[in-house]
Amino acid sequence: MKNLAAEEREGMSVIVGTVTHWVCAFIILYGLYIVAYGHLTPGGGFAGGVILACGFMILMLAFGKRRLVSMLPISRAAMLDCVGAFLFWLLAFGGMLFVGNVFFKNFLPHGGRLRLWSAGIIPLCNVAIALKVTASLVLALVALSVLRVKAGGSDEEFITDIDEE
Amino acid sequence: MDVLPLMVALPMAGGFLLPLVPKKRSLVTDVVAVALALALAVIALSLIGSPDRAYHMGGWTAPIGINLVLDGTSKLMLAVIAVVTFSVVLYCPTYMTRFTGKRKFYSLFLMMIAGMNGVVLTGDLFNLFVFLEIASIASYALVAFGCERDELEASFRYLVLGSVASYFLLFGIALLYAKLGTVNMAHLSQKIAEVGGLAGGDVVAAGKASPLLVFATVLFICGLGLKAALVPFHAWLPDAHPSAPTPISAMLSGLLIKAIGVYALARVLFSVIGVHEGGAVSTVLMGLGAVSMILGVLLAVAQWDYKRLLAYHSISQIGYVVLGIGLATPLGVAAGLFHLLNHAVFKSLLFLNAGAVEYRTGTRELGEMGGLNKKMPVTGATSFLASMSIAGIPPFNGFFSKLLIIVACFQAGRWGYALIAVVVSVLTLASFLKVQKYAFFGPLKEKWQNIREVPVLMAASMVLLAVLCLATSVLAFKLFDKDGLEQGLRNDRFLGAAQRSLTDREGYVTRALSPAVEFKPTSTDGTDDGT
Amino acid sequence: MLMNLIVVLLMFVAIGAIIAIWTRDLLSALIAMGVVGFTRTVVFVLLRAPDVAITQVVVEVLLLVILIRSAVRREVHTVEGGRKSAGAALAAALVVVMLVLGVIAVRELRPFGEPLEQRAWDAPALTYIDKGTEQTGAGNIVTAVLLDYRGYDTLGEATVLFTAVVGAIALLRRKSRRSGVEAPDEG
Amino acid sequence: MVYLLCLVLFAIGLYGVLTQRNLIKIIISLAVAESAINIFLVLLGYRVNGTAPIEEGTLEQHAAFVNASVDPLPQAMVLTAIVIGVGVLALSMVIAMRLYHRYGTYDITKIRKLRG
Repeated sequence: MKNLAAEEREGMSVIVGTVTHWVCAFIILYGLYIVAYGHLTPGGGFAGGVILACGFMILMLAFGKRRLVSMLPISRAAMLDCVGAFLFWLLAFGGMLFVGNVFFKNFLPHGGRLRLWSAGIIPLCNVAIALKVTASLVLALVALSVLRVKAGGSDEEFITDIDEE
Repeated sequence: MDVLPLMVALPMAGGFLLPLVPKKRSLVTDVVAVALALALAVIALSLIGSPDRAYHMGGWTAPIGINLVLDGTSKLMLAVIAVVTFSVVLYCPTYMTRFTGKRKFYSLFLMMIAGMNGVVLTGDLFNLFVFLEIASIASYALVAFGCERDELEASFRYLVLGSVASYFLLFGIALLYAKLGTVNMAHLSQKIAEVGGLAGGDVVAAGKASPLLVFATVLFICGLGLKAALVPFHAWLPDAHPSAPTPISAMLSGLLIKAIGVYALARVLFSVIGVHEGGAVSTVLMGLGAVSMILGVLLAVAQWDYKRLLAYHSISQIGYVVLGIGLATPLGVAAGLFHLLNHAVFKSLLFLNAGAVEYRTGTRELGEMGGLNKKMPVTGATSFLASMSIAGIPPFNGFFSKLLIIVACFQAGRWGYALIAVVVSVLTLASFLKVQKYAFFGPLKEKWQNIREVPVLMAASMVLLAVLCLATSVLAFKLFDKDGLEQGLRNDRFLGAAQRSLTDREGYVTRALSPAVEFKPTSTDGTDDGT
Repeated sequence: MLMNLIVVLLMFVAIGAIIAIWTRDLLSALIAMGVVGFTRTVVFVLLRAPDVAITQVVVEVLLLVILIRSAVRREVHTVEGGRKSAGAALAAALVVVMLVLGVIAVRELRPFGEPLEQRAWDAPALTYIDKGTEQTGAGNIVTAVLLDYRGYDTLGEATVLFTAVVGAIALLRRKSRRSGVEAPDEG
Repeated sequence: MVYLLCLVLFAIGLYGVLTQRNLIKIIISLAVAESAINIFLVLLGYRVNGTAPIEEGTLEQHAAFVNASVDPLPQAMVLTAIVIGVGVLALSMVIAMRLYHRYGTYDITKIRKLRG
C-alpha cells in the first residue's frame, strides 16, 4: 500500500493535473461523439467505449488509482458492466417482444437517411455497448494495476473492493 | 413465440444479471441458477418433439443474417447439455460453499452453458467461433477458480492451447471466406459441393482436391481436435479437468469437450466439408479416435489421483465417440452420438462422486481411501453404477453404445478398430475395478470413522445421473429392430434422427437456408429428417 | 503501388513481432508490440478500414499501458530465451509443415485487390453494400453489419468481453476458499 | 505475396507460443498470431481503388459507392475478433499475474518444477 501512496505523490503536480483535466475532457467528448455517430461515421460502441476507458486511464496515470476508484468505485463499475450488457441484451430481446418472435429484429423506425436519429435500435445498441465496454475496461485496468504485488506475498495484498462476502 | 433463441438468451441474461444480486442473498443466486437450468432442461426436452427448422436472427434470411438450425443432432446435444447441466447445478449450492465468489461462479457457469448452446444451435461458422470463445473463456476462468498454484498453472496452459485452437479455427474460417465469400455453413456447404470438395480419399489421391480446402480442413481438425482433447492435442486436459472445482470438472469432461469439440468438429466436417465413408477425413478421424482410446486408457491405468484418472478416461472415451463418428456409416455415427450421450451422463456422475469423496475426506488419492461404502452408501452405489457403465457392463448404457460401435466397425470391415475397442474396454474395466477396490470396498480406515454421507442435494444430483445411466439404455432398444439394425435406425426418432441430420448434407443445406417457418406449437410432426 | 507499400509495412510488422517475441528485455518487447500495433493500424487505414483502424489504435494504447503497468516490474528486467530442447525442434517442424501447407493453399486464392463480385457473385457482403443503408438506416455499413445483419455475433462478442472481465475479477478474489468447512467431519 | 506475409506472421506467433518460456512472451505471441488473422481478413476485403464502406453521399451517388466500396463483412468480423482478443489477453494477464504472485517467476519451466 505504501508504494501506491508514493506513486500518487510522484504523479501529482499542478501542471500535470491541469493539463490532464483538459485532455481528459476532450477525450471523453471525442469518445461520446464516436459512440453517438457510430452508425454514420467510423467508430461505434466498442471504439467509443475504449476511448472513454482511455480517458479514465489518463486520470489514473496522472492522479493514481485512488482517485479513479473514488470517482468510479469498483463495485459501481462492475454494476455498470452488468447493466450495459443487459441493456444490449434487452434491445436484442425487444425484437421478440414487440415484433413477434424475431430475436435481434431492428424494431424501431429507421428515420431519415443518414441522420443522427435514424437506423432504429443501432444507435441505442452503440450506447449500451459503450457503457458496457467502458465499465469492463476500467475494471480490467484497475484490476491489473493493483496486481503490482510482490511475488510470494500474502493474499491480503489484493484489493478488498472486489471481494465478495 | 419460438423458443429456440431462448436456449442462448436465457442463460446469457442470467449471467449478466446474477452479479447484480446483493452479496447477502446467497440463496437467491442458487435458486435463480437452478431455476434457469430447470427451464432450459424443460425447453430442450420439449424441443425434441418439435419440427426441424431454421431460425433467422433479426429476420434476415441466411446467408445474409445468422441462422440457428434445429435438427436431430442439435436436439440430441441440447437435451444432453440441459439434462446434465441441471443435475450438476443441483450439486453446486452445497459444494460451492467452500469457495467464495458464488455469484461470479454462477455467472461464468451460465455463460459456459450459453456458449455451448450457441455452438450447438448456430448455422454460421463465424458465429460458431464467437460462441466457442464464450464457452472457452468461461471455462478458462472456472478452471482457475480456486486460485491455487496448480489450478492457475493448469488454467494458463489450457488458455494458451485453447486460444491456439480458436485461432486455427478462425484462420480456417478466413480461408474459406477468402475462397468462397461467405461464412454461413449451409451456404459454404453448397459452394463446396459445387467445386467438388474433398469428396472422398480417391479425389485427394488424384490430386484434384483444392489445396485450400485441404488446409482449411487440417486447421479445423487441429483446432477442434485440440478443444476435444484428441490424442496428439490432449496435453492440457489431464491438468485442467481435475483442477477445476468438481461441478466444473463434471461439466468440462461431460459436456464442454463434446459440445465445442466433438460436435463442432462433426458438424463442420460432415455438414460443411463433407465426409465420405472410407475417405481421407474419415480415415484421419478413425485414426485419431483409436490413438486417443489406447493412449488415454494406458495413461489412466497408472493414475492414483481419482480425478486425474477420470480425466485420462475422458480422452479414451472421446476416442470411442470420434471412432464411431469417423466411420461415417449410419450405424457408426449413431453409435458415436449415443456414446457421446452416455459418456456425458456417466462421466459427470463419476466426477461428482470423486467430488463427494473429496468433500468429506479432503483427499483425491485413491491409496488413502478405502471402505467408503460403509460411510457413504449413496456415493458408493452411484459410483459403482457409473463405473460399470463406463466399463461397458450390461445392462448399463455404456455397454450398448460400445457394442454398437464395435458392431459398426465389423460391418464396415474394420476388424482392427473393433479389436482395439474391445481391448480398451477391458482395460477400462480393470482401471475402474481398481477405483472401486481402493476407494469404496475393503476395510474402512481409522481416520475415516467420523465421515458421513454428503448433504441431500449433492446426493440427489448423483442419484439423478445414476438413474439416467440405466434409463438411457432404453434408447438402444429401439435400434434392435427385427429387420436389423439399419431398419431400426431408420425408424428411430432420436438417435436415428440425430444420425440422419448429421450425415445428410443436402438436407442440412435445405433446412438451414429455408425461410423462417411460421411456428405452430401444436405441430407433432417430429420425425422430419429432411430427406 | 499500394500493394508494395503494404508489403513493406507487413514486413515491418513481422520484424517487430520477431523482436517482440525474442528480445530479452520485457519492456522492449512490449514497446515492440506497440509499434507492431500502430503499424497494423496504418495498414488498416490504407486498406480502407477506418472502423477497424480506430478500434485497433485505441485498443493498442489501452493494452500497452495495462501491460506495461502490470507486467514490467523492478525485480524482472530480462527474461530467459526460448526452450533449447527437442520440444523446440518439434515445434519448428510443426510450424514449417503448417507454413508449407499454407503456402500451397494460399496460391489458390485470387489476386489481391480483386473485386468481391468477381470472386463470389452471391456473397452476402454484396447485399450489405447495396442494400445496407436502405434496409438498416445506418450509413456506416460495418456498423450495419455488426449491429443489424449480424447483431447476434456482436451480442456474443459483448458476452465474451463480459465473461473475460467477470473471470478476471473472480480470479482476483482475496480469499478463494473459505476456511472452516475444510474439516472432513463437519456438516 | 501479402497473403504469404500474413501466413509468416501467423507462423511466427505460433512458434513463439510453442517455444517461449516466459508467460508474458507467450501472451505476446498469442496476440501476434491473432493479429495475423485480422490482417488477413482485412486484406481479403480490399478492392483496388476501393473506398471505405461508409455511405455518405446522396442517393444518386449510391451506384458509384456500390462499385467502389470494400467488403464490410471481414471488417465486422475483425472488429469482433479484436474484442475477443482483448478479452483473452486480459484474462491471460490476470492468470499470469496470479502465477507470478504464487511462484515468483514468469518462467513456465521453473513453475512446473516448483509444482513438483
